[in-house]
Amino acid sequence: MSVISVANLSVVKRDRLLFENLNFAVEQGSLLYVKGQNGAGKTSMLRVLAGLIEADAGEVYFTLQNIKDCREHYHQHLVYFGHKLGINSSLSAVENLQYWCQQHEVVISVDTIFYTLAQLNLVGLEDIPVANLSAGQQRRVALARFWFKHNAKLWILDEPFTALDTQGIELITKQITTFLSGGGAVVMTSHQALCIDYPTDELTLEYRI
Amino acid sequence: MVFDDINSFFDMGGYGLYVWLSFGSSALCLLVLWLDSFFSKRRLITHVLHEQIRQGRIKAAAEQSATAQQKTHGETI
Amino acid sequence: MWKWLHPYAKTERTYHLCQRLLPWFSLLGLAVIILATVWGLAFAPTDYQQSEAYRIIYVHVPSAVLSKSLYSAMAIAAFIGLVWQVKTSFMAMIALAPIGATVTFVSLITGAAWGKPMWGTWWEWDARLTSQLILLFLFLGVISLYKAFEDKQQAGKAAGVMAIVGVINLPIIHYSVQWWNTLHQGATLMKLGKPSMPPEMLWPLLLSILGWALVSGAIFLLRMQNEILQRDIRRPWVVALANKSLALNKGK
Amino acid sequence: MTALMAILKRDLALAYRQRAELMQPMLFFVLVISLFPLAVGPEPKTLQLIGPGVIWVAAILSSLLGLERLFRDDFQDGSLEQLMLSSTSLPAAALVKVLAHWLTSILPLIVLSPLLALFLHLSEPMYWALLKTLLLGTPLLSLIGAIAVGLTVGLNRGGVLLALLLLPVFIPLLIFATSAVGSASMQLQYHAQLAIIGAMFLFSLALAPFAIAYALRVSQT
Repeated sequence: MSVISVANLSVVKRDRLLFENLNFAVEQGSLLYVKGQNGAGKTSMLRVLAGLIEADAGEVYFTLQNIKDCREHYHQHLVYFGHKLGINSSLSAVENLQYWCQQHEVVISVDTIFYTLAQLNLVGLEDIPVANLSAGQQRRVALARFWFKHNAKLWILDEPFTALDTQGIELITKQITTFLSGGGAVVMTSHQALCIDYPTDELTLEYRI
Repeated sequence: MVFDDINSFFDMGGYGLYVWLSFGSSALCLLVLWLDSFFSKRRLITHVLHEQIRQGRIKAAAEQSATAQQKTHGETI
Repeated sequence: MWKWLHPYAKTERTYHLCQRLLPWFSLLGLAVIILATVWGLAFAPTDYQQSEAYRIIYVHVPSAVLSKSLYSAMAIAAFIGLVWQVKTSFMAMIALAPIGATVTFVSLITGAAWGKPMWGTWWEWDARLTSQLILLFLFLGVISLYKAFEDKQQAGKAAGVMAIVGVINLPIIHYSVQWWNTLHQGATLMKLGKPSMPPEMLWPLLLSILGWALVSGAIFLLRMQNEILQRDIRRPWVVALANKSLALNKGK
Repeated sequence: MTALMAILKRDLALAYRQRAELMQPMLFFVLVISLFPLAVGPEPKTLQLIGPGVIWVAAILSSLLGLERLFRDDFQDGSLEQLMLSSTSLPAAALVKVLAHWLTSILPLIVLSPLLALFLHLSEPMYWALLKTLLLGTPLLSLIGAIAVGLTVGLNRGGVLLALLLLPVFIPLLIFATSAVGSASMQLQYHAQLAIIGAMFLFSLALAPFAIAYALRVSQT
């Protein structure tokens, strides 16, 4: 049963047609890798999938229900990671993640947060304002949310690997593979060549002037 | 002593409210200013100490992961 | 002349200088201010015109005088910082600003409290009170400008420029408010003037001005140390200092 | 419910951390009001006449200053996106954010109002009328202001546009509030004006959250 599916989706942005009549479905335990040049509309497509922006035409279905009707249910099972990290720079990493977990109704103890941040080798940087961290470290703080939301069925990642070092990329790919083998669905874009040893279907968006 | 007893001292010739309000508020403001400066100095010193502990934790974690890497590196050879 | 100044540009020496001076200023200041207050409140003679209300002068005048001198001291520190690039003088400037703001605020409260028995209203747009109010805004402006910057170096310079702009405008503000006030002379019934004071009233006043100056000096030394610690938070001498004070506390 | 409490707690903690920035609308409020005696002259009679109007216009302008901060940081660092993608309903979250903003930016103005009533020689009954109109009227400012902020949060130069959008909408509030304080100065009853302001407030309390939520969705690019 498809986790997320799209029926003749088309998006126009600043009156430029990005793509039209897009149809695809992502089954449980499968990874969709969206490819395309800069400006091909990858980010807009992911934001439409997440329900952040409305498509000009076409529908997005989560487990065969239109996301407009089941928005709350859909967002309970979704984790989105975009260009904007979603962490406040004057709060500390722990405070940011605690706030995010309370938002997404994830019951979590502070030690699990510290433990996960240690895994992302952010030891000692947990309780200082995030502004003092480097870009890569801030990205890891934002990526820590993928370790918390266990009841998520769908992950949408928009270029998660930028500004990450090899060790960071390794950590994230391992987490993605465990999530996929656990029956989750992932839709992601990336600039680096995808080195996830997992069957992936690819979707290429042509660049239209 | 200009005033013959304590109550007339507090009464201040009928202007007690205003005199004691001004003296009280100035004493309070100076006190608050002094306390704020004093406690922020203490806060700075404790901040430095916390910083030491944090650096210690970071170094310990770095050594720990370094030894872990050597171990895995040792096994693969 | 600058040879002497420059070693104190080195923050650690300034910190220890403040540490040495602090006990003197605080104890002496406390003693003088208590002595002057008791003298002014209890032993100075009753004023024939305002009976006891005039005793507020022993708090209002020192704070008013001090607020102006603190602002000029702040402006001088800013000037030295900007012209000779002396970092510690920016720290002195920002250490002075909150003290100046508090003292100006106190002069406003005491002025209003003194105005009530004399003019019948808690606030009167008298020339002196109005320029004190504007002085308070100048202080708060400098402080909020300093706080708006992340990088403290930049913040020092920007706040320094504003302090100098402020000090240049002080006389202009003072005379324009005087002129504005005489324009509407009807408003104030009686000038909040310093009556020509007999010596037994004058001495406690001078003493309380000295007391206020010493206490402000002590608070300034303390805040100066805070600024130095804040700036050199990563430096080894601060770490050593912190560990020493920790050991001291443990020892106690 | 805990999610909404979490938003309130976070916003109050953030406001405490940026309290220097929070002081600025308050300073602006006191400064603007103390300009008027310098401009118009210190006679208590004239000051009392213009007092209510001056305080209310200054309150509206200072709240405009503070409104910008409502969604700006959350929009820029992406927390707003994550909030919209959480299962908490956006109108409720918007209402909580407006409440947090009202507590941190506009309540201090009301706390300062006795001092300013002193500056402008307002009489005792006038001050109580001013306080009541401020307490009832300023939440209205925040609610409707939040809609405009939601719409202009995406634009990077939203400041003046915000004032342009909001000032016309605040005119009825200004009229009824100043007339309430005016009739208090003549020892007349001003319940009618208060009732109208209260009605406007409840009306916006009911509808604004949905408008804010829609505005935030519209400004997502």
